Amino acid sequence: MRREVPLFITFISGILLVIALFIPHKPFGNLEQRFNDWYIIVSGFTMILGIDSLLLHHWNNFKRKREGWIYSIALMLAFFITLIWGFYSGIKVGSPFKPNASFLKYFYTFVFVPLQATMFSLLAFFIASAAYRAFRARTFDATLLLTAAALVMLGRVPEGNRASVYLFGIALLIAAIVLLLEAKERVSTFEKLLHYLGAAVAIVLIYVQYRILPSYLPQIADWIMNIPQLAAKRGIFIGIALGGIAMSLRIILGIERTYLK
Amino acid sequence: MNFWERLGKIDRRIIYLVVFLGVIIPILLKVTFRVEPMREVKQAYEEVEKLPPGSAVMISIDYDASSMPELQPMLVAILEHCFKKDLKVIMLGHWPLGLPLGQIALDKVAKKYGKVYGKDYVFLGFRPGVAAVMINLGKEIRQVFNSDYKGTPIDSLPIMQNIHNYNDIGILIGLEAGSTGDMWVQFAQARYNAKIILGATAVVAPDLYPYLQANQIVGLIGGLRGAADYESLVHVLGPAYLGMPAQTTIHVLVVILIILGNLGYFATRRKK
Amino acid sequence: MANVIWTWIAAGLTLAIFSFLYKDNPFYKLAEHIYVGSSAAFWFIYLWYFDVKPKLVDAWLQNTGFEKYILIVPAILAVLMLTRFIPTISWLSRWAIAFTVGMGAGLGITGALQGFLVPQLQATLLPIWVNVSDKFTVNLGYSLNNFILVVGTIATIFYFYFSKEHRGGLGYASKVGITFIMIAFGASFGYTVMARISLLIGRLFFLLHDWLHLV
Amino acid sequence: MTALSTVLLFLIVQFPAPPQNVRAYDTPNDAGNSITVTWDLSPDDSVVSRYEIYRSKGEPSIDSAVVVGSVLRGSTQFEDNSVENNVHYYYFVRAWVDTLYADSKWSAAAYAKPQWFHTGRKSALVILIFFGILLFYYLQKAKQGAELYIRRIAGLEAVDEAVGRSTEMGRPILFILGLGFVSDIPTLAALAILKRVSKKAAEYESEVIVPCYDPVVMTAAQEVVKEGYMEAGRPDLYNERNIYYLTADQFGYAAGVDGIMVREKPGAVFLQGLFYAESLILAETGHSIGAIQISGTTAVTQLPFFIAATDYTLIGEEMYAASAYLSKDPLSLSTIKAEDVAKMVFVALFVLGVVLETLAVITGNQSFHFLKNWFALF
Repeated sequence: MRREVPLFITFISGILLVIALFIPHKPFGNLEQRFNDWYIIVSGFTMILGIDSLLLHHWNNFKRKREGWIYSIALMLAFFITLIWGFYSGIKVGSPFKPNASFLKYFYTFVFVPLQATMFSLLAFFIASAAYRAFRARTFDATLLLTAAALVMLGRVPEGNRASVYLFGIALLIAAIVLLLEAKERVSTFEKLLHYLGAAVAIVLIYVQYRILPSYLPQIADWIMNIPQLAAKRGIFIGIALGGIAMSLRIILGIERTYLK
Repeated sequence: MNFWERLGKIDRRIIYLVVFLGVIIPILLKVTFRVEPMREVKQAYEEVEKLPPGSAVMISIDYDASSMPELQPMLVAILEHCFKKDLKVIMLGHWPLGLPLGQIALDKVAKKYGKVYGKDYVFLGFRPGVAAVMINLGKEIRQVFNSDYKGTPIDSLPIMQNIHNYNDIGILIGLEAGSTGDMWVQFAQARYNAKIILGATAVVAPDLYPYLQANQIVGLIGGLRGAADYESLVHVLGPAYLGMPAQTTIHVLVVILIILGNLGYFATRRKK
Repeated sequence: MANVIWTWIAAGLTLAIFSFLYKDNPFYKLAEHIYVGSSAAFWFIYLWYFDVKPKLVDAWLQNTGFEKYILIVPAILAVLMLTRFIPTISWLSRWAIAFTVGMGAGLGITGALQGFLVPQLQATLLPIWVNVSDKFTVNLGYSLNNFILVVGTIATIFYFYFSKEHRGGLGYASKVGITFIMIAFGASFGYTVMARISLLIGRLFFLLHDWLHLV
Repeated sequence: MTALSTVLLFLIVQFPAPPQNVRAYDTPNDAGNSITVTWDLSPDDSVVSRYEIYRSKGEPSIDSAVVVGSVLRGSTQFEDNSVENNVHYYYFVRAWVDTLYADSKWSAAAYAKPQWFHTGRKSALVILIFFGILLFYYLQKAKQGAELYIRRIAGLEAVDEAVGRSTEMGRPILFILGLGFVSDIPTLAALAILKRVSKKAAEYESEVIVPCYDPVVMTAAQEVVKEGYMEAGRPDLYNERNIYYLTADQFGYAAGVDGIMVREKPGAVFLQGLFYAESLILAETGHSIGAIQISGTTAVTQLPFFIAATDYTLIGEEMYAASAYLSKDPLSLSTIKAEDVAKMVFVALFVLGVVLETLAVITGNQSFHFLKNWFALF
């Protein structure tokens, strides 16, 4: 019973939705919407479990005076103040989400939004540090990755095309020097030749980019986004779709039941 | 570790500092780029500019906090323009969580120009049912909003005295983060011939260009760049206009950091 | 006046979050705990007013007949979920989880078929010979673009071939695939930078303008 | 300006020409209660402001006609979703120019009815049936004991190593399930990885911390971790309080998890499931504390950040293969084989489709579009 009933429920709810895709007639036509509504109701109630878990965690921190228990008090206070404020506003003006509700006017605008927006804006710092650390020309593919990133980045901002000429010029010059230096250390003539060739290409590219980038950089950036980027994305999407169908079938058929044991 | 190798191991805090300064210095120094405003933004600006003083402008807040970086500067620039021109502002919105953002901007810019609530501007708030609200506004505003957001009957507000529907409104400006803009065109323009300007996030704007080409809207302000253009036209040094040089600075700095990192990487590799 | 105080609070919270960039510190800890606590309550209230109330309470009051009584099903599922509070019958909550998982699996299939597979397939069936307007002359640019698009998509699919070792022809194809994937990731990374910087500009402008009145 | 002068000119000269050829028919592939009306544009469409659609029930009578909708100029279609099933309706369309209008002729009678099969989804059904057959074929083969190979996936090979290393350092393991719900397939795939991680952790007597964004995911994660500890024979070590809910706010969750990272200093961080913009906030903080990080998601927009900031990344479908890969369960593996065969069929379809489309361009023969058209959704 404990194992079979859940498997059966999973099977039925999954298979019904698949059938509903092909049948517009009632009651299948709006089944997806109905199930979604049900899910929202269920998850709304489950929120009580979540809140219980969060508050208990911090209540224990406080009771056992674990490190940082003082912050646990702050968390619980913040929780209850917000909760009471919200429902008080709701009772007073009908809903806490009306513009004249003090909840929306003060709590949402001056506490919630700043916290959210600031946390979100940390990404500006992290995206820079991640780019610096990870974009190293270790392999051919890695070099393509960082070149594509730099081209698209500069292609999107005003004056980016003018700056790009210097930046790519310097980068290519460095590449040429590195290749020449490393050519000396290679033993096989073929590898040596390859390095010299690479350096020569880099120097030619300095001139080429000097002629092309100032006027065509935004178009180049667009092309990278619209052609190679799109191609890879499509391939990944198709894989995800097939993998998702297989995974879903495994679940519906009860082969995959990690979540139930 | 020599100098070259050290380039590959810059502490992340130094990078954070570089980013921080790269944004804050251009803003503080008020560096600006002379960028020709896009035509559709200029068009929007000129439509507002053409209105005689005392005309009413209706602004709709159809976004919330997640689209704030793009649309809030737009709203502030538009409000500055309206109050500078002594236009009356009627604000409402279709996204309940965005309304406080509209209200804050309205109150602040109004205060700057010494405008009086109820006489020079009014905040109507939100009513559920997007299409129904738009259609009924075309018949009689009082059918939808019999009172403002505080519950004051709008008949007692001098600003609303001769305003009954879209015919009494010079321009309707919608700030859009979703599909509400399409509905403004469909219900306010097509049915009642309301004159509409739309401001939208960079994601939404491309969907609205067809309306501009069909003359169903008289102006379009798209994305941060559009906001920057409007700010420059109104001569407001806002976050979008002042932010553009900061954008370029950071993008260039990130590329420089990548180059430095690679220098460090090659120096370390050669040592090995 | 009230707004000034509130602006100071907002600025204080903003700076407290930024301070995390240097290192973890009491200001960040306080802001973080306030954020977690208050947002947990915020979304609880939100869920009540925008989801549970309209979809269960209001729906129950407004509907009649089938549409009304069918709501007993989600209500029972919700109660089953809450059996986790009582250890002896907490296993009943798996019934409710089973429903959500089954629903997810069903949507996983329909979504993948309709939203991904068919449209993506259709969009990739492209001619690799495109004429210049209506003359029978190849438009090299467009033709090449279509060719790259098709080759890139196919090569990427090969990278995700699991049941064979990546050697020989398959190995070569999957290498081309990974090259495309890397270019895509680089481009997509670069594309996002601008949006992220504008978030920071928004925040710093708040501090400089609304709070400090420097700009 | 030209539009306005045209209108003015127009008003002096004549009324607009009416829309023509109005047709009404049951909206296909729906649950009934809907009739689609189409028409040809008025020849004066360029000055028309809007088209109004009128409906009359039972007989084409102007007296009983009601407006059921209006659309912008240039539109030639309207769906009337307010009709009863199996009742005859007649329609006409009115073109408005300023205050003048012109009416079309009445359409023929139409009535709405629900359909039992969605003909627009034929191609999806064929793909599904084909995939189902493949799956059953390979399931049967697996049951008969056929050997199934799966290629090395570096990110999954590293799972055990990461848990081991974290234990050696005497630090806990942090498993972040992202913003998905239990109804999201990536979250279920992530739970399968969580099970493996918790089993290994139990063997090494390590702690697993799982902060959650969604309470339903939290309950499922508790079940999964408990099961992992049981399988390792150490149910005594399981602590439900290590799997807790934080908040259902995207960045609140990120702030909370960041706090956990810098304070608990986990030796291994798993970022598995659905992620949005917060992905990089989490991954960079994880990197700054020196944890070994294994990420995986199907959110393609976030993959570049995981690739840049974490040690191993499961790209898209690799994540879905995880449960089969880790368990080496023959039934699961057989579904992977079915996926692969399906992929090859799609590649063949691509090649065929590209050849056909190219032929269509070169020969100018439109019938070569049949494959592409077959896949078109409507």
